[in-house]
Amino acid sequence: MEEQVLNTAINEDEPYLINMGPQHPSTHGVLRLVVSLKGETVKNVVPHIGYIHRGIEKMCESLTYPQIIHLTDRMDYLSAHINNEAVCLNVEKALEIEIPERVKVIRTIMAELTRIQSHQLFWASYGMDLGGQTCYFYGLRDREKVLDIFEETTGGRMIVSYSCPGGLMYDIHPNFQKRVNDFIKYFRSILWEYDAILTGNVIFRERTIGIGKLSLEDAVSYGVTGPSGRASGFSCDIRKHDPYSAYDRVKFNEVLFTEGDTYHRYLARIEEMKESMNIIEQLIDNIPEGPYTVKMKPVLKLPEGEYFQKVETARGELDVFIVSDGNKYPFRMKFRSPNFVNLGVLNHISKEFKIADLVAIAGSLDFVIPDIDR
Amino acid sequence: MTSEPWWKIFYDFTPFTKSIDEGLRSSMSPFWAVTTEMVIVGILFLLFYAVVGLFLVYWERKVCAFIQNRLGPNRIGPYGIFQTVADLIKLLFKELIPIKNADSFLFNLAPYIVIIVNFMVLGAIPFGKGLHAIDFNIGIFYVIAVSSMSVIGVLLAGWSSNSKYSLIGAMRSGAMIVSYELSLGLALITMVILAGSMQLSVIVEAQRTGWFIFKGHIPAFIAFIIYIISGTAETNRGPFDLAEAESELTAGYHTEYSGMKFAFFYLAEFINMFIVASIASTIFLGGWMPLHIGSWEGFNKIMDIIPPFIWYLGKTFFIIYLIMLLKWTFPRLRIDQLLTLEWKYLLPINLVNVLIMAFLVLMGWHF
Amino acid sequence: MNSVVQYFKGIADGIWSLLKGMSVTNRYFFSPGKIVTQKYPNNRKDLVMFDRFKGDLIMPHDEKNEHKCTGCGICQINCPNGSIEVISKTITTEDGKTRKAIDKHIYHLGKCTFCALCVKSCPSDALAFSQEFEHAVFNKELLTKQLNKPGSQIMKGV
Amino acid sequence: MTANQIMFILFSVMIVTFSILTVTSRKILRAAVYLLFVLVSTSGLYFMLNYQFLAAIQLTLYAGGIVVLIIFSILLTSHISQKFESIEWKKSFFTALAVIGGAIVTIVTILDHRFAASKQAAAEVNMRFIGKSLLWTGFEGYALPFEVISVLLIAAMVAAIVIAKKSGPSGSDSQTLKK
Repeated sequence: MEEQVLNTAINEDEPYLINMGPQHPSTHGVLRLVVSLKGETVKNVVPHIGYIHRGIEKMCESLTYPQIIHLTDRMDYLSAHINNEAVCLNVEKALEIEIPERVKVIRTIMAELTRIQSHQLFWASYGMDLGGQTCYFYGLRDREKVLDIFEETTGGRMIVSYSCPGGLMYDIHPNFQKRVNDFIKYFRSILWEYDAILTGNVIFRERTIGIGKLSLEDAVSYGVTGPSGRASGFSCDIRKHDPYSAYDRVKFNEVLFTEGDTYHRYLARIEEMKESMNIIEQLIDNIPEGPYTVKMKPVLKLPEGEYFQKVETARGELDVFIVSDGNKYPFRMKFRSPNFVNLGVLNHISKEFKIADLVAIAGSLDFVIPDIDR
Repeated sequence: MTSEPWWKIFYDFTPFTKSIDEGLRSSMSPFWAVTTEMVIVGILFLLFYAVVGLFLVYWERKVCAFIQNRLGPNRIGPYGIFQTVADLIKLLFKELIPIKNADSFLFNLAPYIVIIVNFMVLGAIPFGKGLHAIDFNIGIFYVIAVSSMSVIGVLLAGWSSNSKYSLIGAMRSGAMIVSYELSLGLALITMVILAGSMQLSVIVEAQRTGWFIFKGHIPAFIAFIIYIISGTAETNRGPFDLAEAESELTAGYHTEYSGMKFAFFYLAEFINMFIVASIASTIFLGGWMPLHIGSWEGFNKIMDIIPPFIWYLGKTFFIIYLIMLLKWTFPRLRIDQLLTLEWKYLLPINLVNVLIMAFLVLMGWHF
Repeated sequence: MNSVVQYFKGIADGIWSLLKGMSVTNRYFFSPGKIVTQKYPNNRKDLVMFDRFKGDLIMPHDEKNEHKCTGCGICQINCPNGSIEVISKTITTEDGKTRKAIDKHIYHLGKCTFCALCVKSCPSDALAFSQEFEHAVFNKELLTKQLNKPGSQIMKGV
Repeated sequence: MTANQIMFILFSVMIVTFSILTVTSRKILRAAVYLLFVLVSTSGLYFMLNYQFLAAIQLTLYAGGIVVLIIFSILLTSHISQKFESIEWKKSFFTALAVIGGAIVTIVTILDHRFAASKQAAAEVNMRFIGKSLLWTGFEGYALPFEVISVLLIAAMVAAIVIAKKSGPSGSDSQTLKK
């Protein structure tokens, strides 16, 4: 660095650039945010992505449909089961297979459990983003119980690979219903602690209320879905509007707020955990009897054409688009991942806030970086 | 030492220290006697510093582990008590990474400023009856004066490492400490009004009949809370750890430090906490005075059995636990909220509190 | 006047919310029974994994050192990562017929993503997952394993 | 040589050395740090005089207050790679001349004065006395100077605000006061 002489004035318009990431505690992965600051005020945020790009869409073109499932686990690893389900539903729709009721119900329960554990991790890491490190351990402590349920039934904790075209890999474990019931009872009894430590805390409320407001118009035009979009009043719940699996037979409320600030994005997730528990409670005690999978052909070949399926992951709308040329491999596979789209709004809503707010806003959008990069 | 049993020393160190002083003065010239005493006191403080620092790091890790339903360090030694010693040895052997383009003189100087300031304050704290290195007649004022310098080390560290995160951390820390110094001082002044003296030994002695937090009832309690809050802020801890805000600035002002230089900052933070807690226990909770309740003679006798420095350590560690509980419960404040808290809430309350306390003392309404 | 009331109400509410949070953490500090840490390397003996846990791909052998693998290679085809290699040989049975059998069933643990397609697709149930989860080794080559034991033979009737 | 003399020499040498370094250093933050050392050593001298109140004031106001503010403003305005220009020889020559002249005048004056040693033992200054005389309005009270100085302080603050508020060359408003 060449030495400057003191009497040369510092250019005030020159932005103070800070690289948050690729390795940074608050980006939850290898996201790089190039932040322009003025003092501590954020002027511009440019996300740089691609540090964990694995080319999942391209890899899918050389894999058969059952083999694709295990790759989708690794996109949004916190909604692994829902991603599996999305591909399975699409393939089943293309092949026009009727899926047993049992499979539909089990998939729904598993999807809601996935949503709960994802939001628990959100709660945990959001507390840590704001500096309350104890939240992280309480959140993970409760999440372990869900992961145990997954492990017992599917053999995997995060990477479940439980759905397959035509049904499920295995039947549920005999302990499954008891464990889920126990978990819901336990989690209902412990949720007040979440409120006592974080939701009601005056520092937390000061840090989040009114920060990073996203208006309904912007949410729609940027395509922000999931709890982040619903906190702005964007009614975008696929489970409600375009029900798949067993969502058409359960009663639940779509969590909607109108404020659209960081606090309500957080609150939307807390409320969704409660709704998910309601859904599970409606289904868990009357899982219909029947086969857990349909007998499929050894090699699946989708008829030539284009197939589309959307599901609601824990972070928003996941769309799976398959172009098939009649072969056993897809000709083109496209995922519209919710995190990638949600990331686009970050710059818009974090301008003119402090750098500490940027962390709060980015945390409230709840990114999973492998899903952004795929 | 006279005919008294040896364990009496734990109740009153005055004869012990006096006999050492007299022995030294009689055997050598005053110059060498003073020098020897200084060296002894210096070595004792160094030892104390290291032991307390290491123990506090261990204690912090255990407290946060228990709060978070974890076990904490449990591998080295029984209950992991030697874990921090092992960590220290590791840090000693670690490479000190030289920073290119850093101002190396200031970069190396910064940890020492923090440590030296720590030592200067420690010297003025009464640890027990007769365990008191310097007893200034302006004791509290001296403590405030010296501890206000520790921010310089932080500022230098942040600026000289030539890192953007460090610079932001240092600036936050500067703004924070400069403003919280005010309410810290005012909270102490409230108690000075009640005590009528700034000398720490006199303040402790004045609490023989009752601790100031009980004597001065409501204003003293408010002052205590304000002191704990601003003391936590002063030490860059707890919900006020903006200067090293992990999720925002990676490690704030000591991002670029490594090895032992980092350990200095780390230890200094814990010793700072110890200092804040011991000042609080001296001024609000009676220092090394046992708990006495009015005319309960039997109860007071039992309380007297516990040696004074145990009382002192007990009170200090109670306050340290309180400060740790704050840190491990609350999310971090934002910089503007931090300043709002100080200027909009703590300072006005504090000023009114000083007036109320003065009025109480004037009317003789305290106990 | 209203703003003054607001000011003090804000302080009271704030302190109350902080105390609520502190009571939770304080309660946990004084209840060591709630500690969830598992002392992992010490509890190896009584650590029970779930029976479906996908730890390590194995080929179960019975006491006569016989397995069920016919060497058909369906697992190899189904594996998305190429972590299975089936090397077959032709053997002559006692009655003089020649038939195909496995020479080596090679499994690359380092490539495996535990999707369980091999186990599910195996027509003769020759593969299974063990509950072993301590995979760490110092040498990458050790991650390549041969699943059929040396000298093992195919079970009768498979 | 007594302990006091050793300490006095130590402090004096520190004050002189760091004063010179303060004005000769080409890096602005280093200059500020040298200034800090000068001020701390001065307070050490006060402690030696047993004038603890003044020493503590020196530490709070100068070391803890003013130097912190100076460092803080340096942090905000200058970059680590910046250095002062080296001074022309003419400038430094005349400066040295002025300094040496001033020093000679001072030393001559000091040597000229006969310092009578006091017979009284060094006494610690009573805090109550300081407090009372600061608020005393009568003879030997400092209430009036105290208030006058605070008026000066207010004037300085107003001036600072006015300067800060002054619009820049392009006529744009100040950014510090506007959100």
